[in-house]
Amino acid sequence: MTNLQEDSSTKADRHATRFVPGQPDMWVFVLFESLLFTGYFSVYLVGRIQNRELYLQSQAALDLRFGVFNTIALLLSSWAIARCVQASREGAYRDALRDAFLTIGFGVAFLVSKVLEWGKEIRLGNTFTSNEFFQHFFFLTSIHLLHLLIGFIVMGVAVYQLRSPARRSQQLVETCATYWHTVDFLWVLIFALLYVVR
Amino acid sequence: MSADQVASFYRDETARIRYSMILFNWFGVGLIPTVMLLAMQVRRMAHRTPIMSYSLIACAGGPPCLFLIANMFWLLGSFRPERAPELTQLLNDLAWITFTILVPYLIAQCLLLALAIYWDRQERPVFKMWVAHFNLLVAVALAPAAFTALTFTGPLAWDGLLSFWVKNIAIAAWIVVMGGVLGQSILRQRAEERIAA
Amino acid sequence: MSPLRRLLWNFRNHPKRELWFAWWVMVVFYQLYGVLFFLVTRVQPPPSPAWTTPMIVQWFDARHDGILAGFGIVFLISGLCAPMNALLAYSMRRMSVSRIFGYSYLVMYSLSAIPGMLVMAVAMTVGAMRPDRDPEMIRWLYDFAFLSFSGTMGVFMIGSLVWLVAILIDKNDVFPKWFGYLGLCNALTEVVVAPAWIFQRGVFAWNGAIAWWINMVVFVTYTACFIVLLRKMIVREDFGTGPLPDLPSKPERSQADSVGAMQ
Amino acid sequence: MSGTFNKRLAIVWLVLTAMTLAYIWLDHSADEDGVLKASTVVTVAAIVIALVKVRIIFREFMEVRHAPVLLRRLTDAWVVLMAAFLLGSYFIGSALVG
Repeated sequence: MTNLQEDSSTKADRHATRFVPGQPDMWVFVLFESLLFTGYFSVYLVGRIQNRELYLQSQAALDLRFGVFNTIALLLSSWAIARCVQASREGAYRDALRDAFLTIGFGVAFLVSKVLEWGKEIRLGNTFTSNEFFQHFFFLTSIHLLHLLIGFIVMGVAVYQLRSPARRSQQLVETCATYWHTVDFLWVLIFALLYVVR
Repeated sequence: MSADQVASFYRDETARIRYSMILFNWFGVGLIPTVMLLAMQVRRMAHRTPIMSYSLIACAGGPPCLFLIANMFWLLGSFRPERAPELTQLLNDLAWITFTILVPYLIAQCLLLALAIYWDRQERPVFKMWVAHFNLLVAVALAPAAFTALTFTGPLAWDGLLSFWVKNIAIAAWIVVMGGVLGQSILRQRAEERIAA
Repeated sequence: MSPLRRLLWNFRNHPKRELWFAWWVMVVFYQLYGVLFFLVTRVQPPPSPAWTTPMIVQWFDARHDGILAGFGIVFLISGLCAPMNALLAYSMRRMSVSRIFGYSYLVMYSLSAIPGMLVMAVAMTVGAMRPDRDPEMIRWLYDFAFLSFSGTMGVFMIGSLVWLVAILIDKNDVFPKWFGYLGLCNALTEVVVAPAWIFQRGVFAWNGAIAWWINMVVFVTYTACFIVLLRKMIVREDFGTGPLPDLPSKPERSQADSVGAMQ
Repeated sequence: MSGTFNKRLAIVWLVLTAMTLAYIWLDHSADEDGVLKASTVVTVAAIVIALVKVRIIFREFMEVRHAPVLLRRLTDAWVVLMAAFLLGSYFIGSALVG
């Protein structure tokens, strides 16, 4: 991370004009929503400490491979949408559109793998009502999946914008991208907390 | 009344409760078109925004909806009057309290209408001023009925002077008077439109 | 002019009297709502769904008078919802969007008071009314009250979705877009209360940290935001159909007020 | 211009993915001979890595690095705030449980 930061403070960069990506209004959502999820996470961590053994045993029933695959799928989609924003900023709308569809594709991969994972857990007998850990597991994953589904609508808006020359609004595309990245980084946190934390 | 008394009332008066409530079930919703007519008249008033007519529309749905719930509790109570008295009493309580909640909507309707009329300052107002005063009076008459649950005896109890007689007479008077006033103002509206046309 | 006479004069003649009336009704309603539910009836914050029947009966006994008197006042004032919803519907009418939004919102929210608080008020009143009732029935009324209050989400979820879509596609700039996005947060917290129907204890029960406390914080934030934003909307209102003008600066505004007063 | 941007984004993605894979190693190192064990080190490491990833996503993918100072400070403050909440609830909770 440090070397990336050093890169960012090169002179050329510092003189570039500063701008807020997308509607500044979307950032209110990003910050508020991450605060809300921080609340959910804190409740989860406190519950976890009070009943370590149960959480550890239940957590062992999760498959880390699903978690890693899902994280990488979402990181890929985030990467694609970031490229999409760059391409559309430079006027390469065909590339931008392709990247937008890639984003949706990786999102669908995440969705499918998530549903498969749920199916697997339910077959193992671990459901929403099984125990406290799985309450949190199903709650956090499904509320996140809801954000992802809304994300598909948001990506629909982005594609709609990119499709026609008359509509193209760089600001809206960036706003949609900001939303999608939010879905991504929330998952990064959920993944760490549900699968890795001991 | 004790649970047994309530239950025996439902047993003895089954038929009366059933038929009267079925009748109310048919016609309770009739209040909605009346309030809608009022809302449309309010729309013609000298206001700058449709807020007052929107408020009346917002008031229109609540009372019939609540009344139907209360109505169902009564009918359920009289459907199998031989059940445990405690259950009949519960249904009876639920019905009466739900019926009581109609009151705030009606009060709000009257107050909003009165306010709308006071604000309707034009050469030939849609409603005359006394209609506003009448609505205020009805609102005041209805207010005590909101506190029915506080006591089982005296004027506030649900069969008491204030909560039952004053309230229901006020509602009946409101329907009759407002029906007349509405009819008049609609006739006038049509006459005016004919002249304008 | 004395303040009272000025107030009366404004009440009769102010060009925005209907808007201000609805706005003040809204402020008063939410204040009373908080006071009645938290202080007079003391039914909020909610007790635990995991309690045993004797504890529930005792809970009702301790609140007997508060519940009966408090919900009496709730009954009396619940009509205040109407001008409040009318104002919200009016905000959508002022936008550049179809009338569908305003009217759907108006009808949805005019019925929302029933699951939102009136059913709870009925169940609580019936529960407190006869302390000698069969404890099992009191327990049923207790569940009925809290589940109807916490567990009815659809109206509020779809309602905030309607409002947020209207805000996002509006071109008249009636509300800032961030409030639309905040509406999405609020709609999502309405989803989160659904587990209250399933769990009798823990963070997802009707008194849980997630299903109640976090949601309450979001709801209060959302409500406070729209009260302030509606006030701004009324100040900016020009009774036209185009974009709402920006908030006038202080001296301009007092001038505009006195012009309004002259008319 | 486009080339450097895309290269940079690719590097960012690689770094993020590498950090994700590091979790697998972290997960394996946590258990001794297949016995599950609660571990403060793993917990704190997992949370810190996740927050570092969040910050990278903020700065690079979400382009906060080009944003006005206010937004840059705000997002940084947010990462700190989240860290404080998560680690705080973990440690305070642990202290209370004893």
